[in-house]
Amino acid sequence: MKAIDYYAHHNRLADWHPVEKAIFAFSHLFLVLLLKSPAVSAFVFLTMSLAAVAVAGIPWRRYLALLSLPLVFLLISIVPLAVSVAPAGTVPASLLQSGDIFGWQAYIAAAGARQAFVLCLSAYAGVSCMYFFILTTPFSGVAFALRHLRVPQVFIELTAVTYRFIFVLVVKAEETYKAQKSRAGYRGWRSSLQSLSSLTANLFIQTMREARAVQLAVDARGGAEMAQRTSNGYRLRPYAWAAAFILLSLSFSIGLIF
Amino acid sequence: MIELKNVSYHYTDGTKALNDVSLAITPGRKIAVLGNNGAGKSTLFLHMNGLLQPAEGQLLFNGTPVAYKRRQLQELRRAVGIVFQHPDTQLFSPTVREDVLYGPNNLGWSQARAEQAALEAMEKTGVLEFQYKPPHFLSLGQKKRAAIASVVAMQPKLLILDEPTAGLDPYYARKIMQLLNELHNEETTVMLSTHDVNFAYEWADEILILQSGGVRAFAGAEELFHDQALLADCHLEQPWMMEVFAALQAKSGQKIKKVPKSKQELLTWIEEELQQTREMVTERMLLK
Amino acid sequence: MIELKNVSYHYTDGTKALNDVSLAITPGRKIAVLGNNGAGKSTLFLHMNGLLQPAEGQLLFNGTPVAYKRRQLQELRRAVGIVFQHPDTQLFSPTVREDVLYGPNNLGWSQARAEQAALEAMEKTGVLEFQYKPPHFLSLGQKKRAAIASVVAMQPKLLILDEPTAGLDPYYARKIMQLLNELHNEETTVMLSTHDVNFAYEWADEILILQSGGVRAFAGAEELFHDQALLADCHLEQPWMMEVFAALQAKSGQKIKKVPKSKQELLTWIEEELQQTREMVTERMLLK
Amino acid sequence: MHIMEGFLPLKWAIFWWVLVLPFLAAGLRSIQKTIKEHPETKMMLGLAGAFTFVLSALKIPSVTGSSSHPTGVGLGTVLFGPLAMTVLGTIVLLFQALLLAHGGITTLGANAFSMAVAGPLITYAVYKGCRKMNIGFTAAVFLAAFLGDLSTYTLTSLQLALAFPAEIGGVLASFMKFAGIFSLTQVSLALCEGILTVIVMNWLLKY
Repeated sequence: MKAIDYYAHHNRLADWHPVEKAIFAFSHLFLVLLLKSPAVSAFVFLTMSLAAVAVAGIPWRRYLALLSLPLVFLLISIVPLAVSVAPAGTVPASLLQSGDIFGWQAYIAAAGARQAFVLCLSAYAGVSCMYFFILTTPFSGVAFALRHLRVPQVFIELTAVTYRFIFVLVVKAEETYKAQKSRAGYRGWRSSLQSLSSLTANLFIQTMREARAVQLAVDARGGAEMAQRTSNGYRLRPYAWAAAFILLSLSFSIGLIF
Repeated sequence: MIELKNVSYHYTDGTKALNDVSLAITPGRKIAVLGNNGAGKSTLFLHMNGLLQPAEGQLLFNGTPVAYKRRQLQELRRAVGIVFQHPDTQLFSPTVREDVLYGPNNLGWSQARAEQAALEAMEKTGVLEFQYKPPHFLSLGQKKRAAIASVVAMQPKLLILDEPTAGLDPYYARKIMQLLNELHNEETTVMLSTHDVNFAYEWADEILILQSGGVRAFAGAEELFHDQALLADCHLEQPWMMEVFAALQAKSGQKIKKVPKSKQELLTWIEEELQQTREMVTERMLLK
Repeated sequence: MIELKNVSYHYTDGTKALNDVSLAITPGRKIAVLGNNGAGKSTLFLHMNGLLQPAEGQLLFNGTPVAYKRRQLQELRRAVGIVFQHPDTQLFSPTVREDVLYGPNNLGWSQARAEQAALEAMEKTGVLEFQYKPPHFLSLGQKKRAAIASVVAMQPKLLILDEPTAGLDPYYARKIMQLLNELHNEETTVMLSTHDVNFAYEWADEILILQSGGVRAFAGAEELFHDQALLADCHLEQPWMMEVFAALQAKSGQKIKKVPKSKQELLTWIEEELQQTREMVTERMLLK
Repeated sequence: MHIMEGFLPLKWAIFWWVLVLPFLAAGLRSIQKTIKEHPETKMMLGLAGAFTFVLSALKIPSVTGSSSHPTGVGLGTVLFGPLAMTVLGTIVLLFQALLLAHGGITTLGANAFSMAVAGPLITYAVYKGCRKMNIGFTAAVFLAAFLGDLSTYTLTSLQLALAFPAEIGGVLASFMKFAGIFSLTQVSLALCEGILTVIVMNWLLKY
């Protein structure tokens, strides 16, 4: 969590216009979902990964480690897609692999395998688009983009407060965890569940106190709307738009050719 | 500027947090508030800009009693700024800059004026370089300065700080000290709470001692710290400088000069004395 | 008892939090750890009971290298107790009593033994009277003592405290001091971090100075605080007692006696000197 | 377990977004009303969102030995109410995508529907129902958290099955496959989350 937030603030594109980055990333994402072409997916995946690693300067080891995060989800969701189950005898002919269990047949059909393959590619292409955006855009940029999308003010304000205090509360949770660990906690299932419950309950109580203290600080400074009239110093870059457009057209043409 | 008249305040459980406090704060002063944990310092501060409303007594702002109406409170809160002890609760925006802008924006100033005030506050406190960062990337010392900036941006006439140097290492504590000296001027009163009598003695012109919710003493620093009985009663120590100086004076047998205000002054005084004694010793030898 | 050999540790972003630290802690000592915020004090402490595992180098516990296996860690954490700085995150049970029992229960002691250990710890630290209260209702001074109790209940041989007096008024700070002196004995080493050089000088036998993740100095308090170059380099001040004493000694021209360890000792010394000077003055007058 | 970015076909991603928006709007409206009357609830809710996020980022020890993340939906609903949880849950999902790369942006609609809309509503309904039937507090909290958690994953399976029906047997067969595989890990996790929620609530009641 801290890693992604850290890179979002410390990369070469951090102070670029967030709407530019959003349009670049999400136009490609929509294209991938729309075309479902393996060639486009592969191209977009490479484009986005290069943009994140080579252009924004995210260390490639980190980037690879992040790519492994959705792997568990992908594996357990791909298996049911690739593997079909049917009563023996009703199975179509184009099998890659099959086995019998109690008169039922589990098999990998060519169609299923292909669907799984296409899905894996497009999912990772989608992930790379999202990664480019979250790794290059700090939260204040995300809030800026949300404001452009006309998302209700309350929602953005709540999001801002949530963002700020995630990091305050995480520190508190970590401190409690360390204190418990150093008093020989978390040794076995029961003790772990007990310790974790204490941590959660204590964190909740601290959250409520914190909320009261923050409210005082807000009121002390005139406490009204968190009116956002601040100019963030973002500027648009025509050449960035041009590059984004060219890449998108390239992806689209690849989709037309293959 | 701000005056409390016979103010009392009770917590919901009935304990008295403030007990018949009367107090007047005028511009241009440096006041240190001393008192044990639970003596009522924070409760007093929260009364000063109308965050708490007294159960009995009243608060006067520029001579008029505060009626706790929206408009008047707005003005009061602009004039009296509070920097809370924990910067994490004080900084509630995603970036330092947004936090510093929060106060000025609430005052209904024009965009340009608000930005100008924020810029000045960030310059004074030296937080400009990390203005676009979220508070969780800052060190404690930086957070404290950012918290001060976000209050200073409202250009208060009375700046209240709750233990501004707590938890800081001596290097950063000294930096905060310098900053407070810069923020203090003829129009602005700086008031802070601390547990460090030595620091209070060195920095403040006046000392306010609270004890069990009441004002125990409010006087010039030197006068107050000479009152041994008072200090003992409040579980406070005399600043070591005064104690050592008193012992030395008794030794040298001279009349009371100005008591030194800082370690440097004391050491210089010793140096001068040294000169005298050396001369005395030489004289004695010659006489022998 | 505990030994670190060339221990280094990096944060995930690559900055070195500890840099080639070697250190041996034997029983029965009083060690104060000094160093600016971010010098690596907390990281060092977390290595001492195996909460963090060194990236390079190793930790020895009673002479054997720690392999970070369950059983050994259990023993290590029993022997090395850490009292963290913020009691609010450290006290996580509904009542003080349950919190003090948490450690002993985790050690797999019998119910009777755990209760006995908790009782002793609560007696020593003076938290018995509010043992059935939820920690959140206590004053800061009480919370700090409860936090110490919950670690002392595990009867550690090395008791580590992260800024035990931070935020406390002088009265409570003195109480914690007394408590630490009681907890220290021939078998138990007490080690604490602080920003207060005067307190470190008065309380500790040995001083460990950390700077940018490395051990800058580890020596007897007096010796170390005489090293002006070292102190300046670490942004530390000399304890005022030593400074004043040095100035006075230069003045009296006498040979170095034992440097006073407390304000009381210094004042007594001045008193004695005073006697001598008076005699000198009288002598001079007589000679005249 | 959230559906990852890029996994849902475009039409289904849009479908769930459209379905979730009215609930989100209703939640926001109720929050806005509360804030108008009690301005101090804004900070409270923001911190509640942060709390729920941190809760969902903790690893809970599972009976099977592996550890996984709780949804935090059960506890959040009991503490803050189902309508507020719709908004808070969506914010939490947004940050899980932004800060943990968990879930996604186009799939946020689908994930929000299962975790921030259905989960809290079922939790709330189970809890109220249990209390009406005079079932004890502990049992009611456990059932509410357990079933709320389970329903979230059941719904996720359904969402995947709808998007990817099996060649033979269609949506139903596909649903059985997804639910079957997910249940391997999720049933024990839901049990643990139920127990956790009970202990936390009892802790808080003591306090």
